[in-house]
Amino acid sequence: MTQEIKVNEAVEVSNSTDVVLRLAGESGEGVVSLGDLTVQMLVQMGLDIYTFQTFPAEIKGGTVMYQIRATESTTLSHGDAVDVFVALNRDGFSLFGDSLRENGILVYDSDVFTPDSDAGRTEYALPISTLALNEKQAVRSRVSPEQLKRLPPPKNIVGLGALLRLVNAPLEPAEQYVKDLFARKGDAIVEMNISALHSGARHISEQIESTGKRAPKVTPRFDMPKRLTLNGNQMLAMGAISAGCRFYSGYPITPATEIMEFLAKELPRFGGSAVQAEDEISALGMCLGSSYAGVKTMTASSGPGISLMVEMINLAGQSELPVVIVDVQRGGASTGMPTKTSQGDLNLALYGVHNESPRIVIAPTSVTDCFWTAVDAFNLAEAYQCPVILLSDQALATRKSTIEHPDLTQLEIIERLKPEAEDILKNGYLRFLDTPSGISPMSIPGMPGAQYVNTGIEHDEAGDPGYTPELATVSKEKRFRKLETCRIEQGSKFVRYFVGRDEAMIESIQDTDVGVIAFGSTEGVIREASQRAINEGFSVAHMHVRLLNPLPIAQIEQFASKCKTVLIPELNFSGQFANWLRVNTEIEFETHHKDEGLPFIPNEIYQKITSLAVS
Amino acid sequence: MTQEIKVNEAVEVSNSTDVVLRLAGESGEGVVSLGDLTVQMLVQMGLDIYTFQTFPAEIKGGTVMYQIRATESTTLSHGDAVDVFVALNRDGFSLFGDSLRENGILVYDSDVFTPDSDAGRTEYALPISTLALNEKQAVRSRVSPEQLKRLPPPKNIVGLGALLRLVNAPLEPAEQYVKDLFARKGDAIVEMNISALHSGARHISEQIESTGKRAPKVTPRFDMPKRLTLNGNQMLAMGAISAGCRFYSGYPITPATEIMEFLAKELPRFGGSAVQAEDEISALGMCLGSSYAGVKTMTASSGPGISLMVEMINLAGQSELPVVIVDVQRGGASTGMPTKTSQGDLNLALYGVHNESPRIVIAPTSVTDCFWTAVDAFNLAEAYQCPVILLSDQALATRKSTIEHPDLTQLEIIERLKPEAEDILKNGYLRFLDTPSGISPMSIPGMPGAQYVNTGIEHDEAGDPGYTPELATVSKEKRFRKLETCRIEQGSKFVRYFVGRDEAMIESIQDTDVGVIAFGSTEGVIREASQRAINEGFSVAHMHVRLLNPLPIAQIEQFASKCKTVLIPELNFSGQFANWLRVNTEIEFETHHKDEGLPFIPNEIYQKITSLAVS
Amino acid sequence: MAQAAEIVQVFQPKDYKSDLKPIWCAGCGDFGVLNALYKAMAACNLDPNNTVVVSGIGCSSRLPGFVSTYGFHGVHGRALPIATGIKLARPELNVIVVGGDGDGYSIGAGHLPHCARRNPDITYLIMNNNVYGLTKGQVSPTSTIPLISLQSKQDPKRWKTTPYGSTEDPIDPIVQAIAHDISFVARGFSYKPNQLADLLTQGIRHKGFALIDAFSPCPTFNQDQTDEFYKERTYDVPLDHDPTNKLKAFELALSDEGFPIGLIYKKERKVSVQDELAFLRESAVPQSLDQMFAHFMS
Amino acid sequence: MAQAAEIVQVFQPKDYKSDLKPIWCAGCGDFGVLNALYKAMAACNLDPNNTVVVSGIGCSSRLPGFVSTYGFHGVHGRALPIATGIKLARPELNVIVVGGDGDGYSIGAGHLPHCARRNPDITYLIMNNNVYGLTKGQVSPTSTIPLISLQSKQDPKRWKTTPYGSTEDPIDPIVQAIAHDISFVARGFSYKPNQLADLLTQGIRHKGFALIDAFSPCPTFNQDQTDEFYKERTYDVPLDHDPTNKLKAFELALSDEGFPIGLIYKKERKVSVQDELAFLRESAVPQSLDQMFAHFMS
Ligand SMILES: Cc1ncc(C[n+]2csc(CCOP(=O)(O)OP(=O)(O)O)c2C)c(N)n1
Ligand SMILES: Cc1ncc(C[n+]2csc(CCOP(=O)(O)OP(=O)(O)O)c2C)c(N)n1
Ligand code: SF4
Ligand code: SF4
Ligand SMILES: [Mg+2]
Ligand SMILES: [Mg+2]
Repeated sequence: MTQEIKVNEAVEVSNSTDVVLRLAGESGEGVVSLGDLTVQMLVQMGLDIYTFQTFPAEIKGGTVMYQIRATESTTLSHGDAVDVFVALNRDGFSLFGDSLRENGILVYDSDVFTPDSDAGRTEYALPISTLALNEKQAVRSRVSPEQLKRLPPPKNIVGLGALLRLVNAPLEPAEQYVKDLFARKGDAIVEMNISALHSGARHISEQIESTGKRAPKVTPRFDMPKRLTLNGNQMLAMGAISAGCRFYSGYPITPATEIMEFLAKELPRFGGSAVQAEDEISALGMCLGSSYAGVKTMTASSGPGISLMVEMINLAGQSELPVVIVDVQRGGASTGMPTKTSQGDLNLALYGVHNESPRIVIAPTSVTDCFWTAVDAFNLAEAYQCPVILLSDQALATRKSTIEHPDLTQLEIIERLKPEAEDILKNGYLRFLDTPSGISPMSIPGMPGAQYVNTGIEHDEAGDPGYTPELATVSKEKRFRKLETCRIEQGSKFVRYFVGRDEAMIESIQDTDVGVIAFGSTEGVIREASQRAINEGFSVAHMHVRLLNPLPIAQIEQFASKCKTVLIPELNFSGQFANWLRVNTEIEFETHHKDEGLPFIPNEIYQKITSLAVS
Repeated sequence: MTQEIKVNEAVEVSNSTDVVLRLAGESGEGVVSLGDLTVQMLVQMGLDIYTFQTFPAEIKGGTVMYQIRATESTTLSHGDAVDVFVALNRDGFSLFGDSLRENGILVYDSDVFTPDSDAGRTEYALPISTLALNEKQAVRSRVSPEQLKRLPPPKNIVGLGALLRLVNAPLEPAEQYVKDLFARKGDAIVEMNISALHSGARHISEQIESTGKRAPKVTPRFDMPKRLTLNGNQMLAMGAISAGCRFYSGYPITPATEIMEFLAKELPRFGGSAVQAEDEISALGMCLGSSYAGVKTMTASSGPGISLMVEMINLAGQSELPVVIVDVQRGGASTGMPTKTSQGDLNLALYGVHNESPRIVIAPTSVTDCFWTAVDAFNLAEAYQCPVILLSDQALATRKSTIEHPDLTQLEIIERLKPEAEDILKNGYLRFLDTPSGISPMSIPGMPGAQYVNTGIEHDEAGDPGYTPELATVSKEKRFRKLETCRIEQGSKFVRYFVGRDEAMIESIQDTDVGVIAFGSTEGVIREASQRAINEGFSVAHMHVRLLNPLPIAQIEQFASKCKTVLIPELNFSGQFANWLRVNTEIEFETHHKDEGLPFIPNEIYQKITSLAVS
Repeated sequence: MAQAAEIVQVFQPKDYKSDLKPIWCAGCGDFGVLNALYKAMAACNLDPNNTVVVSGIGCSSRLPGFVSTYGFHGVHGRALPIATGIKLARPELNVIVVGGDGDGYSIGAGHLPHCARRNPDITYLIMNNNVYGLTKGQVSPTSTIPLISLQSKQDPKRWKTTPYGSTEDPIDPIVQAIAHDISFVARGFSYKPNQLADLLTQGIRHKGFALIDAFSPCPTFNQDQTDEFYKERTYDVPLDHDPTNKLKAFELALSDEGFPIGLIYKKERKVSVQDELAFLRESAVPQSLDQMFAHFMS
Repeated sequence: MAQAAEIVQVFQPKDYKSDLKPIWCAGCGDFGVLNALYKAMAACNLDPNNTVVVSGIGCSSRLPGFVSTYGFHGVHGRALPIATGIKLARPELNVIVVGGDGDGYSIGAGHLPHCARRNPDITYLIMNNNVYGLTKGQVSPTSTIPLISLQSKQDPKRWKTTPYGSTEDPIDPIVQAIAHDISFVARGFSYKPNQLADLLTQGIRHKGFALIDAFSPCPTFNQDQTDEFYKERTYDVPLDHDPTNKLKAFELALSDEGFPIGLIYKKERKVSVQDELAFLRESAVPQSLDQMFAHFMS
């Protein structure tokens, strides 16, 4: 039944080292599962994967887009132009088709629509439904009428076969995968699916033969060691568990919910718990209670939920409670664009407080870094006894990426400073003892003789309320001194320097034309863009800042001093990071900011870099 | 019975033009009523009054302080050192006594305590309780036993008599006042109180005779036309009513509650309503509903409540609803110091939003200006269809001041742009029509054919949800364009220039040594301080900015360009206004910021100005 | 005068349809609810120009986009305060609030008792699907998913934040509504659309705050409380039930025999806040600005 | 082993007094409540080191400062979530929540039904003075001040934000608590301190969420619901009342004859969230970090 197809090695194959696939169609119509399947197969081929998805806000209906970039070396972005676009309906193509590169390949479901043809591209018609139905018909006699009724035609598998063929990939791994996947449904179903795989492949092969156009070829690396395939939300949740988080409370919100879904499943296995709260205020309230009681704790939300937490975050800052608050930023103000991305909540993270109490703000830069940043967040919260706001974003959170298993021997866990029982006996206990670092030993309930009242009211070292001008000054200085301690102790650990793709030492950066300073999920795309510029002879360096507050001012000023022009690219409307630099540093810079719901693509940053280098 | 006391004109009287009185004692023990009485009398004497109060956070108990400055010309601050300190208990003196000037007069309730004596000051013992009890005893036979039981000894009136004598004031107006006040209680009570007035006066007179020390003399101006005596909260509420506010919803919080108390009483008389909500989120929610329905609306709160409103303010910005949100700032982060003052919520007002939606931020500068700023707030909200955050503060809100009746003929009321019925018929209706100014005609329910759905989701001109990058960009630009329109149209109207006490034209400011730029309730104290510096030959100018967002950048840069050194004084920990200037302007400046719960005093600003002029 | 011909506009259910096509999944219970609402609005002859439909956030809360009236699609859980503000500002408007069980009973739970205390003349329609639809399948306060052991076979994908079942008891929205003394408390069902339309009609006509909790199954994320489930377990409120007897209303709501559909509790003569405020405005002695200032002159 | 002498520390009421002197006004009902709490804590022999008293903001919420245990004085209306977090993190701690009627029933109203659903083993003591004390005299959800005409003589200074009376009906916290299915619902009175101490003792011993609403008059800002008022109108829960019968509990709570003091409703065998979460943790197969990662390796 499975007929071997020989690949015509003579057809034209671009010699690009990577390939960008984009699938689009009606939400709920299999786009996501076809994308996930394809990712699976590409990963099994030892390729590096980097995905980018946008969902409609509707549950069903609306158009969903799934972009997959696969490369032989580490992928740093979802890429620029699309090599192969698979349009499962007309809307999918008209909304997301403009990114198809010149000479790109459009595969369309010819059972559903026919695109206006365009000379520049290659078009392959794929009657997915018809082919899938044929496969179903073929096994009709081998399954019960009952089973037949409930049997969906194998559209995804047809599509997978076609896609694999297009990128010049062998079908064997997919065959194996399909076998495993359907094994428990019986031979007939397994064979139907394997046949479907080949049917899709064959259908495209025939057209490739006639046009001679295939997508860029990526050679499988079957000897690759196993890697992780995960998205930012998952890595972040794993980082939290690894850092010792044992209590989570949250309230569902796109695109943060997945963190809770992950932790709800995993935490009990580590002796912890997750609780869905009635709202975000309660969620953070439970976290503060749990932290006060001595357990490491986290909540995650997105803009609207973080807004509701503002009062409670301030209580944590004022009463010096460690807590990690994840903001998976999404697009738009107010309800905005829940399924789009943005770096628009930096202002809120920095300034969202009445009067002033200390907080730390950090941002992960990649899927891998989501793990380490979660660990850092807990460590910083415990070390400096204050809320830590971790700024992720929709693109990073939903981005699937192949990554190395984090080296857990590197895991360093910091616990909060606690009073010594002896000390308490001898000297009594002052919860808010004023110290040179600003950090005071913190008791937890159960410690004899170390009772205190945690309070958001202005208070003295014992925690008793007080309002004298002297006390107001001294105690605020004490709390903010912790941030200065943090800046000094941590500043240099929370910046990374790159020259092109590669990490570099600050010492190696000299007399650079363009220095890019950025934060958050844009790291990879900037590295890729600056590598491209460097390849073309431009002089570029890049500093990525992971600690937004307290800002590593000395490091930033040092880096800027080595660059003729500094560029600050970011994904928000007003240039919030640039403004934060204006507040904190003396450096001068150019800005590039916009907030349209999508991540940067490398070309855009490349253009900006080179235009600055030239001018 | 009332025995005339001749003032010994020979005793030493300072020739200062003003006097600063300070009363302190146990809360609930009559400090506030004695202060209020004294203010009443000084106002009736035609003097200008400016008070400053700090309350304990406790309901009863704790120490309350009431400072009154009375001058012959307009008072701009509560003054520096205290001329006469009335200590009703030891705590009152030890907590607030350090402000007594050298050679000042301390009056203490000698029935309660005796201060350690101090050579520098003059001390007058006043056995208030004893004197008051004597007066009560004297009328014993003239009232029923029942009445006698409930009759409080007239301590306040004894104190008032003493205070009036100390500042060299005639007792007649007080006699008349006491007569009116107690008339309905019968002759005996009236006479007891008049006698008490004289008793207090006599007791102090005797001591003045012996020491020859009296407080600065202020000459009554009995020919003064009637003026208003009001505090900032009251003026703000009156401004709201005058601007057309007809719906208010709020939740009690110190120090904003008084605004609601005022409006709850007054609004029904103007055909409006006030509703106490279950929390601040609901309060602002009701306001947005009412604004959507076409009624001008306001809420007021303080930091903790404003924090809870962050999500809802964003909805107003994103969906372009006019609404006025008053933040009467109080001291401290979190619950902090509810009865103290601060300018610490500027950051929250400017940046308290996830992602970005437009809002206007303004701040009143004086009790009088509370009225006009409230009017402005409504006009700006209606004109630019967005939330307006009005930043008052505890000191301004509770400060009683004698002011001119605002000239209501100057009242200009702006109504929101509405669509024309004809236009709707002809062209249909687009709620969020993209216009050059960014302002779109806004329909209200009841207008035929102009239905739309108000939403916080990103939306097109019709209000229908949309998430394309183009729409995200265009509609955000449209909304923020309104702020640019506002900056251009309003910028110059919302700045004031002063040379010393007096308002000046920007043209008259040239080659100044020190230019002070500030916002909010510090206006008066800066004017007084810079006048003092000018009197001593320093070159000083002062710009007060009433519109914080959009910031009048051009005007600020122009002013700064005329000054050698610019000083930015403000009452918060990190220098929030200075940082906002760093974000928006190119100007350089020195800062002076602190946040200890108290307003500036003139001397402190004077010192800062002169030190900068010298260096 | 009474004889003078008055042109009374008579609206049809279709007149309340907007141009936006509902974005709900095929089979969503909310379609039935929407149709019942169209009918009820027509039955009450509501002028779309004078009607506002207010909602929070959720699948169900997208409803204002699908009606031709004025609409306010606010933030999650805050529909009641917004609607109250509209009603208090403009008592002549018809105000209808719609939303989900999560929106109304979870994040919005704090507003319900206070709206009950105010008793504004608004109608609150909850599309109760016992799940969070828009965020793709988490427990809501009305979800019933008992805690199970980790080894059990329950599909963890169905209840995403409570993969082992919920640690929380569901609320009973009807018992709660009666306790809050909401002046009209009814239960409807999307698959009994005529009855639901009738309850909505009564609710809109009721002078005061009316809550109609309508089962509106979500086939996409809730395979436990399906239309079948409710078809089997709902029954009509007995004819002899006296909704004005609070204790009887509690008794009916607490009974274990499935879910009664119909009017369960009604409190007559509970005064509405918009009338009380109108009374205050009307009995106040009107004042000019000058008079207001005069109190503070001296 | 069982015979081995164990030194059981026995605490006296005075052991729970802290060094801070209560800042309440003379005559405040909260003094009586505080004393009852000292007694109840002693009766339960709570170790101050293992006990946390949690509150929101208000006069009553200052109480944690006056006890010698650990304390958490949070923000207005959020004591229940904070207390729940403490209990879930450290089930072995004794957690007691205290606060005012405004704190608990107004701004905090949204947390009450959800805490009831979770049924954590905490005791919630509301000092109900029918007014906002700390902000100096505004209506609370339990205030009873009917609307009056503007011409009437009611002293507008007494109810500062509702000078003409309130447009809102008061809530009935007991009826509400029963509807929420809180597993222990009682009413106490500051001026019946022994009974209150006893109810608190029962509440602390009760395994699950216990709510004790104690009338605690505010002589400074509420001259309507004074100690006299309640002395005249309170009576003991009848001896034959069956608190486990929900309908009977409603009936008692709804009766017009004043205010019953005592245990009104009790639900036995309602599971507590801390136990359910413990069950999940205990029945889970422990996992290492490496194992967790392994799921995602390919
Ligand atoms: C403050 C805030 N928190 C969370 C969300 C995310 N969110 C949107 S709808 C929803 C719940 C939807 O459930 P329900 O109200 O029952 O409506 P349904 O979708 O089931 O109709 C949540 C949690 C949000 N939009 N805003
Ligand atoms: C978010 C927020 N809103 C408002 C306040 C102001 N506030 C403090 S206590 C309180 C109410 C006090 O009443 P209650 O809870 O009954 O306590 P009581 O003082 O009567 O004991 C209010 C409104 C606040 N602190 N925080
Ligand atoms: S997810 Fe459920 S509630 Fe939402 S539209 Fe689909 S079926 Fe309806
Ligand atoms: S104001 Fe009332 S509640 Fe507050 S301390 Fe005084 S008497 Fe007690
Ligand atoms: Mg729902
Ligand atoms: Mg109270």
